[in-house]
Amino acid sequence: METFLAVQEPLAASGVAEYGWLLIALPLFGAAVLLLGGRRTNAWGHLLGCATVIAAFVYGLALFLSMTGMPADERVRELHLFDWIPVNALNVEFGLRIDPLSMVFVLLITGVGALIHIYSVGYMSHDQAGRTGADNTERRRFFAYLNLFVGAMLILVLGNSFVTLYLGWEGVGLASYLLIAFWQHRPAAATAAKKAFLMNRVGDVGLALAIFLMFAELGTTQYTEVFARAGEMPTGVLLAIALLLLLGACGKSGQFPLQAWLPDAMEGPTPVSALIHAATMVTAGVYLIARSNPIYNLTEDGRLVVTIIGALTLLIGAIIGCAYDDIKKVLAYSTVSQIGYMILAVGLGPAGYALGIFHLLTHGFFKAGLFLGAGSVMHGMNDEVNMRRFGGLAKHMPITFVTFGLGYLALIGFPFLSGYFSKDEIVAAAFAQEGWRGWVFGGAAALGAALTAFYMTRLMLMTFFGEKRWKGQKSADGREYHPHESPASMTVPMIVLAFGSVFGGVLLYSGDRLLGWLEPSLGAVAHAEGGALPHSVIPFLVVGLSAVGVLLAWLLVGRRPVPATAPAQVSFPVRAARADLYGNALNETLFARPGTWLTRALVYVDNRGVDGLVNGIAALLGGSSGRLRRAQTGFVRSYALSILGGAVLLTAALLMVRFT
Amino acid sequence: MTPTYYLLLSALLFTIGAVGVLVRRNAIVVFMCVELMLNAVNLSLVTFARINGELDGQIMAFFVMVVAAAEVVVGLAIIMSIFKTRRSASVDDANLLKY
Amino acid sequence: MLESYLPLVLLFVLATGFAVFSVSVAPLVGPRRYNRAKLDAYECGIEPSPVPVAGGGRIPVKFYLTGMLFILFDVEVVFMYPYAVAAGGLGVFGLVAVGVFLLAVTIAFVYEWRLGGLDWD
Amino acid sequence: MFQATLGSQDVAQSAVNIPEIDWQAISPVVVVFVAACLSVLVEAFLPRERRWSVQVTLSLLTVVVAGLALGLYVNSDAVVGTGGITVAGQAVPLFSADYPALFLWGTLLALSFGALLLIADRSVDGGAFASPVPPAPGGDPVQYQAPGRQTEVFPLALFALGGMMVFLAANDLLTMFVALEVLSLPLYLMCGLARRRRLISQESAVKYFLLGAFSSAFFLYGLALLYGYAGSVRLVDIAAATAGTDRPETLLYAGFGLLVVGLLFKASIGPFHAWTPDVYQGAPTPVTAFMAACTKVAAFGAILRVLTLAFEASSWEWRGVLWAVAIVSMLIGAVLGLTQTDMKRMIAYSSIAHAGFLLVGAIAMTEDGLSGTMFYLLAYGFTTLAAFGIITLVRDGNGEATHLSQWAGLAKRSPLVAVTFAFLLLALAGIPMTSGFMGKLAVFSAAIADGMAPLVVVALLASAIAAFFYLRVIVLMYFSEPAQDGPTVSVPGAFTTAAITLGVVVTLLLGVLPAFALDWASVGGFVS
Repeated sequence: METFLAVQEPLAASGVAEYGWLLIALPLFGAAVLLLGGRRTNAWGHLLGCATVIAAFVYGLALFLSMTGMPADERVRELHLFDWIPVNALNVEFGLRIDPLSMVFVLLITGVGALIHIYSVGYMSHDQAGRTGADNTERRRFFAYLNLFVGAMLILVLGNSFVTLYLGWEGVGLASYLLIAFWQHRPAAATAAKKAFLMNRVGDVGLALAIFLMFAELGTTQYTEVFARAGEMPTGVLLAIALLLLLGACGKSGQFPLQAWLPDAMEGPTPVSALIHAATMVTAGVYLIARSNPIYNLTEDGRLVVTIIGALTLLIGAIIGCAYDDIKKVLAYSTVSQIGYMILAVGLGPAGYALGIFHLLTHGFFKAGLFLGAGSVMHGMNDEVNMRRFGGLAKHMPITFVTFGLGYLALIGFPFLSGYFSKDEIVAAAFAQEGWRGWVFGGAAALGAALTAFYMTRLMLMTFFGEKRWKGQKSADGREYHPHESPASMTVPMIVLAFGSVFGGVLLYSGDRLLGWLEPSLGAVAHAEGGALPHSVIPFLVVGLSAVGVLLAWLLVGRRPVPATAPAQVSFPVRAARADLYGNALNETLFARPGTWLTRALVYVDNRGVDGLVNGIAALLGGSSGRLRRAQTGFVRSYALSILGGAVLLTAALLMVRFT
Repeated sequence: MTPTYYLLLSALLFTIGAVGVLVRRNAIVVFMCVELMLNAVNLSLVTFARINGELDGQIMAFFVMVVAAAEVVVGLAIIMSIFKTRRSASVDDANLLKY
Repeated sequence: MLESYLPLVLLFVLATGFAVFSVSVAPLVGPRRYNRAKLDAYECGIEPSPVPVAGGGRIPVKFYLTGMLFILFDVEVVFMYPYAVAAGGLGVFGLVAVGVFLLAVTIAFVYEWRLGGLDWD
Repeated sequence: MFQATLGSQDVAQSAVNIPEIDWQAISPVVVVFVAACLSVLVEAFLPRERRWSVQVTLSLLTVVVAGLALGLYVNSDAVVGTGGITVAGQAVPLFSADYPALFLWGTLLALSFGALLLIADRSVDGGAFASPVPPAPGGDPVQYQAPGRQTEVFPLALFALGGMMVFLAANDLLTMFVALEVLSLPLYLMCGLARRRRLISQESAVKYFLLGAFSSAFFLYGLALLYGYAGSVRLVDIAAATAGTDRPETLLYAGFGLLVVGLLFKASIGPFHAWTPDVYQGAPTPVTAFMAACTKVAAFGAILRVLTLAFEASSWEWRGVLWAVAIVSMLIGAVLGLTQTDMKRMIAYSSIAHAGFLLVGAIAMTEDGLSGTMFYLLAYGFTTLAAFGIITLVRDGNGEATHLSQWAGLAKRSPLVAVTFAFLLLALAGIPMTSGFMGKLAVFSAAIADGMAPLVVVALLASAIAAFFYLRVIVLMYFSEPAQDGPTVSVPGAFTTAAITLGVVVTLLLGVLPAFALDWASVGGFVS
């Protein structure tokens, strides 16, 4: 086994950190005011929504700065708030764990969250969610849900026990459900929300079971105690917990085989896609695994499964991303694929936890930027999402083009932009694995880089270059397209995020800033030497493969005119990719259809046997209830008889117990 | 003379009272049977006080009497009010609430 | 001496059993042939009369109400007797306690008087 | 006939133990009783038209002041938890303000505040109470509606409240008996005060009274037998006597059995539950709320005290029997609730089932069992209070529409009332995030820790059955078409709104943040 830095004992929070609860309280307060305040808050609700998140960000920044001033071994703090559920053996206290890992997330959530709140002021300004009337009720509701999400997400990352994490986990699930279904009048949105909800439940069951197992084995769910005593658990249980946590992570982060909900979730408003389904919530799975690193450190088999899932997902996401024409779906599958990278990274163990978080951060910047860019394009194009109707938009929306382009370059790993550093490190760490693993995982990661370059270049080409295919066309609601640049409240966040995409990587990477910062939470990064390929070759390999991808995309898409409707006659791989690599079919074959058969078989058995039993019980209960009711005759004397009879029986029983 | 006989008598009176509650129809009589039960208890209390050689039981009997008197007043008031509306003091007629 | 209580309990059980038995069996097996005489109240063989007292008519309800009051206030004296016996030993504490008790009784009395419970008409 | 062992002279001369009274400790009770007497005088001297406002102010103020007195005492410098009325030379007070008593006093005061708000509300249909004037002959007596308005309910409620507070704090059986009557007699009368449907209201009063008197006779006989057994009715003396072996145990067990019957009756535990559905249905709904919430607290307070202080040593013998009682109660409540068609009756059966769950915690005889049961009482009281508050709102031309069919499709007419009621029903069913879940969790885990797993299994089964009839109401409200001439939902007055809000907020609060109440409930045990 690798040696790793022992997880540090937390100190009690002091100074600025004592007010850590503000982080959670502020957005939740905003949500409560907006939800309970009703129409009275319509006029200024969005401003309050932004203010609470910005305030939380400012506080988070202050907290972060105060923490940088401390020595590394004092950076892990716990803030005890109150005993939450003190029932006998189960004693859950509600406390916050303020350490480098959670601080990174706090800054990401509140920072990106604040930008996206500001962006939404413009984006949602005319939204009526399909209703008539000219008030701002829908926008207020939207901001309330967003605030709720931010609060829940902060509970998730700040909690100091698995139960608190679960609370936040369900909270973000709820917020995500509400926001996907925000445009309830669209059947697709309602269906997508339901799908997200159900698939998340599958994952949540895994997480809940993992927590139960922990409690049954150790009698506690606090991080400190669980991690300190993780070694006491038998390996089998440890593996089970690791796999169940992974199941939870797969559900929330859209990993194989539960990835299908995430692209559908793009039915929600674009800011939601950017914040929840790209930058923050979907990365909760990565957080969960990174946070549980002392558990994963102890089970190599568990880590191996995590790595396999990550590698599989990153390829699946990238391949499907190549085939879609819907700009948001492409970005969604790109997200699936990038989170695959992160999961792959955290599955590598001490060598990769911090790298996963690193990629998560840079991805948070550029993917949020890309989504906001996509939203800006849609804003200017009558909410069109089909890329075959775009083309040549670079001139019409220059700011969007530049910021989107920078995000694109960062994503495909253009040298010295943020994606270059984080992705290369993951690929390198994957290659550094021993034996076949190095080749397989490294190869998958490298191949994924090439595919990423291909589908993103395709997206860029179809959207911003080439013919103006929208000319003379009309959108679904019968309007002509008049592409235009978006207002400042939308472009400014995009510009800020573009800066992050460009400089984020180098800022965090140089001098091991981020990796060193995360050491108290995740242990030191073990730079494994050797492995399948020498470390120095990796950047060239990745950049080279990406260049090949770009070139291919240009050859296949950029040089030829793009048909305005998708060609029906396509080769098998394209068909497969268009069908989500049969992900839904797979789910259906693997789960739904056996489920149906099982249900049918069960129904058969049910009708014959169980139903008889259940109906029998129901009839027995109902019948006995009906008959026993008759005993309630309404006559005082019969009641008195029941009391007397009861008294005689009770006394007789007591005496019998005593004297026999 | 053993005090046990008094206890026996008390138990008998109590049982008669309890049975009376079950078999009589007139609310007033039912209530009188309850009073009989209370007074049977009084007899027990006094007897036990005698057996234990102290006065506590007798004082308790006083308390029981007072409480019983209060109960009588409240009970008769209720029975009378229902008699006024129904023109019947039979407990079996009070049978709207059932099942 | 008191160990011989089991028979008492048995008796209790027996009596209850008898009551339960007779209540439950009587309506099942007994014939229901009512006649006037059976339904009449039993008054020691005398023909029952709807006019029980001289002067005509039933006893007024008021009579019972006053009777109830009488019981109530009468029984309170039960506490005065023991107190009178032990007044010396109880001292000031006892005096105050009995005073409070009487005050409570007086409040009830005042209520009765104000609401006209003492008016005959 | 009896030759008194002590002559009257001896009594007079022997030093009588003057009890020490810790006035601060018992101040909440004193406040309530003094206010009750004042309330009687108000009734006697104030002109009819001014009585209502004065009585409402007085009674609500009383509860608040008593609550303040309680708070002051708990936060004072005095040694909290040992005060009361103590006889010199005896370790345990006659009447003890120990921690469980203080917690339950607080619970009682809070619950009765809510119940008094419901009683005081007369914005809906002019209030629920009437003076007991007989109907004019010829009218439909079932639906008869009396004129006028009654304020006597307030002093009655205050006396009942005072009786309950004494009942659960009494450390000797005689005090307990007197308190039992002090709390019961006003309740009997309050049941008969309904302004509408006088006939069933009076019927419920008669039934409650006759059966209540019957059961208190059992309590009393149990008291007498225990007196014969232990030579004293003080709980600690009985406990000391059970520790010895030289006494006739027949007396002990017969006495215990009869005593417990009286207590179980008050707590409406099956098979001594028969009065509950009839009385809950017939009594005016605010009074039902008061009974369901407060009487249960008082009765279980007394059960916990008696079992813990007097009979812990003999628990091995009686525990099995009370197991059976708990099972019977849970099953009767759950199974019979299934086929009820009247809302108030259904909640009554639910209360019987809940009484069974509470008994599970009460016979655990551990600190966790005690605190869990007390927490459950607090949680259940507020939920059921708010539920009855809602029932007062749904009305048709003949008053409250309590038949289940009348509630069909309620969600379409008044979504707020429907969602509130659905929430309360879920709390009664014990769904997570409600106080009902936390209460069950606390009680059942204490029972398991004390080795009563089979009982808990039955309890879970019963809660599953019971959940069905709660859900049935929710389904009815949300998925049925409203009836043509269905009831209307009255706009609640400020008092009813306040009471329902109080109940709902506490139900939610205890479900989400149970810690503070659980902490209070487990500060300390009975003093013995």
